[in-house]
Amino acid sequence: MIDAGNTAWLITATALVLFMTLPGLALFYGGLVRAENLLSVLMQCFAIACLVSVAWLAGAYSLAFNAGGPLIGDLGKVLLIGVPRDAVAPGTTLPESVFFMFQMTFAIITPALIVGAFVERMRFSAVMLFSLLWLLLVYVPVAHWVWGGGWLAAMGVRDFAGGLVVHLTAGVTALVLAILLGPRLGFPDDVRPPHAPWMTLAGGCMLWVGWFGFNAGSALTAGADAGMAMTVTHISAATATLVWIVIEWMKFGKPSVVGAVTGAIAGLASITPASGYVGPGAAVVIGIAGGTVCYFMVGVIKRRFRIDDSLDVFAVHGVGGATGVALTAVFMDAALGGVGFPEGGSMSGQASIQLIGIGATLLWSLVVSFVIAKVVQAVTGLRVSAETEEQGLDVRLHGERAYNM
Amino acid sequence: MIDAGNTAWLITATALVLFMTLPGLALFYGGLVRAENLLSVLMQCFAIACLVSVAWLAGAYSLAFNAGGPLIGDLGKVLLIGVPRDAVAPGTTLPESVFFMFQMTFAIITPALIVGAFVERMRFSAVMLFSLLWLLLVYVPVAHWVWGGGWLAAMGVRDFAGGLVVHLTAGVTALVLAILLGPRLGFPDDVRPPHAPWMTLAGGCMLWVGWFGFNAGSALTAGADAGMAMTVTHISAATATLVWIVIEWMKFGKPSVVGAVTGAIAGLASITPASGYVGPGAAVVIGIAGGTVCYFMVGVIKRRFRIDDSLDVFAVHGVGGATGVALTAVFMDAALGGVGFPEGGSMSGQASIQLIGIGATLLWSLVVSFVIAKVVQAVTGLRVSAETEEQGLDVRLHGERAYNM
Amino acid sequence: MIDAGNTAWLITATALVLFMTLPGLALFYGGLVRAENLLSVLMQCFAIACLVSVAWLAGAYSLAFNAGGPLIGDLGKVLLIGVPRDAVAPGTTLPESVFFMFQMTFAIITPALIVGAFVERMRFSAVMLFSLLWLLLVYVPVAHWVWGGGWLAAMGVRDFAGGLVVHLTAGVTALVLAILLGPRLGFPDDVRPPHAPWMTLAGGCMLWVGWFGFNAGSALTAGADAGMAMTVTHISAATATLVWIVIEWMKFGKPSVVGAVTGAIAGLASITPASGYVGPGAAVVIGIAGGTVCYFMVGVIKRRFRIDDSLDVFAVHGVGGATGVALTAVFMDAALGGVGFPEGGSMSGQASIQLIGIGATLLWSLVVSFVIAKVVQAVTGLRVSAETEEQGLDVRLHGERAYNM
Amino acid sequence: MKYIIAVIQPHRLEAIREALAGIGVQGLTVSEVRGFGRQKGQTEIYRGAEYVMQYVPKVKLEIAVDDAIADAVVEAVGAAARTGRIGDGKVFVLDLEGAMRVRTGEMGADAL
Amino acid sequence: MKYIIAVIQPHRLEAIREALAGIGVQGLTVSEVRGFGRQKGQTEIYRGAEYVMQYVPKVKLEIAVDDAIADAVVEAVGAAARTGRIGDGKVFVLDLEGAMRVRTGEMGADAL
Amino acid sequence: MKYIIAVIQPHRLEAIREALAGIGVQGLTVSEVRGFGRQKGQTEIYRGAEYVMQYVPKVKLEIAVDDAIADAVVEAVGAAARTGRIGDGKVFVLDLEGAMRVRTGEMGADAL
Ligand SMILES: Nc1ncnc2c1ncn2[C@@H]1O[C@H](COP(=O)(O)OP(=O)(O)O)[C@@H](O)[C@H]1O
Ligand SMILES: Nc1ncnc2c1ncn2[C@@H]1O[C@H](COP(=O)(O)OP(=O)(O)O)[C@@H](O)[C@H]1O
Ligand SMILES: Nc1ncnc2c1ncn2[C@@H]1O[C@H](COP(=O)(O)OP(=O)(O)O)[C@@H](O)[C@H]1O
Repeated sequence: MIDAGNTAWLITATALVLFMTLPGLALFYGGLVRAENLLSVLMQCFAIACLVSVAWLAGAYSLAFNAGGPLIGDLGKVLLIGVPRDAVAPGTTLPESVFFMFQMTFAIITPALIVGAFVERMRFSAVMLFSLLWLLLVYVPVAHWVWGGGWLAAMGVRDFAGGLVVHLTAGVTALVLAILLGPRLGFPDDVRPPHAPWMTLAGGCMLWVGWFGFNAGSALTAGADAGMAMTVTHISAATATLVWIVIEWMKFGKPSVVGAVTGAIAGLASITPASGYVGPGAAVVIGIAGGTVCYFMVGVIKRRFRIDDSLDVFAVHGVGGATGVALTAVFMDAALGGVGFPEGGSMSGQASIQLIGIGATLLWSLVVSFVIAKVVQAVTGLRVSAETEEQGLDVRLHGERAYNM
Repeated sequence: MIDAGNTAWLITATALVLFMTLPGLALFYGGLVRAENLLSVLMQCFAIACLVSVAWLAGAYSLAFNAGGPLIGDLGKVLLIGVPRDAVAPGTTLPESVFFMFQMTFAIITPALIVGAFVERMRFSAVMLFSLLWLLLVYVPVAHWVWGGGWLAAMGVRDFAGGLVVHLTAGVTALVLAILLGPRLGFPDDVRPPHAPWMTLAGGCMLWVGWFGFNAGSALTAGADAGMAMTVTHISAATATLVWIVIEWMKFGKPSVVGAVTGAIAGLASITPASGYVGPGAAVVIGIAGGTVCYFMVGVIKRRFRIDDSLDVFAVHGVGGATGVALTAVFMDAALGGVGFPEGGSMSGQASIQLIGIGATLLWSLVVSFVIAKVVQAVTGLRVSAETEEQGLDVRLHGERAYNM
Repeated sequence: MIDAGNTAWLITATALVLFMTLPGLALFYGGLVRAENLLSVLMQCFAIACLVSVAWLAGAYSLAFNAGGPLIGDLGKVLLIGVPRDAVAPGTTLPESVFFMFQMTFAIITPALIVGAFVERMRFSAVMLFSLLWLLLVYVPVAHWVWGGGWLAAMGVRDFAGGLVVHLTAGVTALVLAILLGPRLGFPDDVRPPHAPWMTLAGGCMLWVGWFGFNAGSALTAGADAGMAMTVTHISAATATLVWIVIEWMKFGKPSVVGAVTGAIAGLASITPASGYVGPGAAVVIGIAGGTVCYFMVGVIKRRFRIDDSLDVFAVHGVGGATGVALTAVFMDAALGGVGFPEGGSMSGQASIQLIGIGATLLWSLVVSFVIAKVVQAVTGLRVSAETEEQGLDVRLHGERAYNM
Repeated sequence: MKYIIAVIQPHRLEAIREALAGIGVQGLTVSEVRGFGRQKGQTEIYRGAEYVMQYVPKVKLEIAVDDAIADAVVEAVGAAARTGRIGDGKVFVLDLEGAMRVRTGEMGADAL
Repeated sequence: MKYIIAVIQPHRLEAIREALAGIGVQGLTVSEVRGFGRQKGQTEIYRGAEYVMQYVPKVKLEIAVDDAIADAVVEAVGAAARTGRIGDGKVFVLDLEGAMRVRTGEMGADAL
Repeated sequence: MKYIIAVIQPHRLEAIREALAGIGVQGLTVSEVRGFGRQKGQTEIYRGAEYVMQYVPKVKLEIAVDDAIADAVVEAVGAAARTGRIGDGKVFVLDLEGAMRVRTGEMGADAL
């Protein structure tokens, strides 16, 4: 039976998660690139959102969430045909149309997150083709494993709002693409600084607010679970931000806006998988852990390994998400203010399940996104010409300039 | 009896629809004009919102929605006097204050949409006077006809969220004003390109997200109808965006941000009247139809007829809205996944009703807005001096500059 | 017992109020400063939000809202320890986690409002330290007095959403800091105009929309009270905006965007304390009163007394909030469309209670924030070097520039 | 050769460029500048405080030309830039000793 | 006549303009430039990566003056621009062969 | 002394600066300009309407140098700026009568 209160919250949560991508993530990323590439980033996020939406209706939703086996769902709900207008989503008090849309917004933001790895140099056609294949071959299966009744779910893995499904898949793929594409011209010494940190902060704030829909919405009800998910989400973000500020203050004497907002995102990504299972105290610890680990991983990837994962998708989302998935096994312990382990479960037992989840997701994302990238390379080519890269993608690929003053 | 769930959703929907205008539409339009006119556009949207709000309380709401005859309501609820705090809106489970506010946000955005026709050259006093008269003489009557129990409602016209009341009235009026005002200096060859496409995209995203409140809110409940309305709204927007991208890619080899977001708005306007009556498959078709027709109408108005409807209000909203109203007669057919025709109704029957609705709204908007424009011209004059137009309205009319770097 | 509808609305309201600060207020303030100080303002708002959030969990919430005496609460809910996941907030139908978060967003925006007083010249370390002490020593006690069952509540003071707790405390403190810090270099004749009025409008719109969560959320239910609170909030904002536009039009012949949006904020601050107790007619009067009084107070403080309360926090929030608190005693009268006075109450009686509330809040904020400022001055120093002030805080304190074109 | 610098009203730019094309000027360089002179700037008012803009937005043209057409260029710019209002701007003529076209290395008048 | 070009610290602009007004300079043209020289730019740090800004924001003044006051102008600019810190800037003097006031067509010194 | 003005392709700036450092140029001043010449600007298309950008973004360098190295500087700039494509830009040489370092008041070549 449909509950109006829960439905009211989930419709709102859906709007909030869409808002995370459009315009939240688009502006967050857009502020970090050169002014000559701003529109290309916005365009990638916007077009990916549209492409995924249509694909979601055309079958992706059905493959991820409709019955099927341990590995993949079936095609029973292609185009939502056969789903009556007032159908109730199985196991919820929501109209299926709302559940369909809520899940769609997750499927939209995940490939959009990957944009951060290849900004300023990837062909638009390649972005479109890659994102579509990636949705079907990486996102959909992993979503089915974890949330669609697949093998990881059966095993009891805990990923409340997408540490595995969203952040780890995106993060790993980002690393693969960054390596295959190669660095931007001039990387690492001669790349231009973020052209509009103010825009990055504005987008980051929208991500934060929208994240309430992401995590608290994942409760699928408007009650205590949603309330606590919102609470731990916010606390983790705030804590990780302070961590990042403190580190920069100590290291450089100058805490930065870009750093602070990056810390917030790290804290949000880290708490995401845990947000339905842990308490406020744990949120502080997870925020500290996520903030610290992500901070140092940025340096490791960019400066130690010299991989131009341009906007640090792996270091922030991949690492943060995995950290959260692992720590969930610890802090879901009732003794630590969590919801407690399932009947007969234990911390060590849950920990190994969580690690299997991380390993499987990591491996699958790595291999499949590598293969997809190679295919796309063969079909459209991955990278724009050096001249286009110099002049900027906006004018060359989209015939526009972001600023015509 | 008031239902908390439905009320929760409608309060949220009201906030979302207000967000569409402030700042969504303001930024969407603002990015498309010269930097020297940005503030004038923001000011017009902002001031119109305030003026309409007060007028709505002062009597417009009552005239549109309180009893009365087939043509217009009465003055029984002027200033909401006599409406107790806890009054329930007739035929709903909502407090009347919420219904009053939700409808107000529609009355705000409609005249604000018209701004796109006269940017960069209309006097601020004329904008204010025109908008007020237009609200009372065009919006209020049409709203009463369609939603307030007027003659079109009695006839059985279907306009779920405002294809007639919002988009067609605004679109037709835009055309009238564009013709009476005349084109901007230098139109068509020497007008300046959009000064901030990034801002247009940001505003467009806010419009999209807010549109969930617009269409799904129009269900007035938080249930399956709202859920499906949200779904078809999103699908139509995504489809129309892809259509626009594909057309530009084929024609120019360069899909643009401004094009993509314009496509989204076209898809949203087109699905608006149908959003409560059709299914997801229909949304794809409506998105394709709306996207394509609007794309070509922009060229017809601007380049064929050389009418400077500067931001394409008629081509996108007028044409899109009318297209959706017409297609509603087709896709509400239960056989096509719609809600089905009323007792004894048929597609042809519904089609003629819908066409009468389009004809009546078009004619009324055309004639009355022409008369209002003439009156305003006599009272305040319509257009700024050439010198003001050259220097930009911001400094000359508002004593400010949008960018003081 | 938890009600899903009310919870759905309050979770949404929490997101809306957070959105007011991040990014609403940050952008509203950011647009008013020099381009070289934009990031410092965003950083102050963002970092304050994080610091307050952690402090709120660490004890501030408990001290403000948990039992205790007439002056201050107790420490029973430090870290929310001992609060079960599904605890219901006393006297509500909401999960305590939601009430905790909703109140947190108020505690976040209040010190963030004060930022407007010291922009472009205060040390970041001083901002952090001051905000933390101020939260604990000013905000928490006053919140307890008025909303936490303290002595003002016992006395029957009416402050629905924070005329005293939020706007008056912030406004008075702003004045104290502005005086102690001294004016910006070049004030009043040589300060630079707002660098991005468009950004101020965008942020102001977000504040307006978010304010629905602020005032209508304070009903703690999704019903007629929330609906009417939303209505009067919107009407007051719209009216005050028109007042400001008319005054500027008459005085300068040029109504400005910055003026219009400032008027809106004045109207919103003024209606805040009254929003749960008055009707729409009263909202018009309060909007006119708030708009007019605040307009002239800006001149009095800045030009008559030459106090550089840079972004007019006292004139707009302090004065507006106090005006609203006072007028509440008038317009809560049932005869004037209000909820009526409590058993045995009267307008004069309520008026004196309201005035005591204003006096006590004003005095406490004044004295305590003066002391805190002196302490902070001793510990970190308040003001940056003249050279830093000339070059701008962004590069010198945060190692960034807002615009790298 | 001469190096001609003109400071003009922004909205006259196109007219001037066309006039110059008319007399065979192939290229020029444009930049945004702020001018201070007899013409006073607009007043901006924010929250009741007046800000008199000391500077007026202008456009600066730099045109390297052969001596032969120098006077004609000054004439043409003047004519096309003139509106008769205060603030129409100035034209300055400097001596140009050398010029090179980067692409080809051509020197002197051929480089223009 | 002389064409004087000065590259200065942005925050000295007003002081210089007043100084020039003092000695009868009626107009000048200002533009934003980036300077490279002994003074090094600020370092910006984004996500741990350092960006040394090679260039320092400067303001460029262009002042056409009559020979009679040329030296006085150079003096005045120097005095008003000087803070003693590296990066104070330069003043350059070029010969100015001709000048025209667009509005009136006046030529030579009268045009200034 | 000479006052050398170069209009170049923006992305060549760093290469040129390094080349100049190589031959002992200590400082220069950079500004963003728009160029008009043989090279045509990009076309932008908004909602089906084409906007041909008449102007191409360029960077302008101003370099005051001692006579001794003037030719070398012109050479160096030319070499470093050259890509062989239309739009590579120009180098102009003007005579520089005087120079002053604001900080020290030094005059002439010492000021550079
Ligand atoms: N002596 C000067 N040197 C350089 N530029 C000048 C000089 N005098 C005026 N200008 C430029 O010419 C512009 C127009 O001059 P102004 O005195 O305002 O009007 P007009 O030239 O019509 O008398 C000024 O804004 C300034 O940019
Ligand atoms: N040879 C030069 N030609 C043109 N401009 C120069 C030259 N040398 C310096 N400048 C300008 O003067 C500014 C100040 O020079 P700099 O060497 O940094 O300090 P200082 O003049 O105090 O020694 C530089 O930023 C640059 O804009
Ligand atoms: N006569 C001129 N005076 C000043 N600047 C010029 C002149 N001719 C060209 N330029 C500048 O040089 C740039 C390159 O010139 P252009 O004719 O496009 O290519 P090329 O120099 O390779 O022939 C132009 O964009 C313009 O900025």
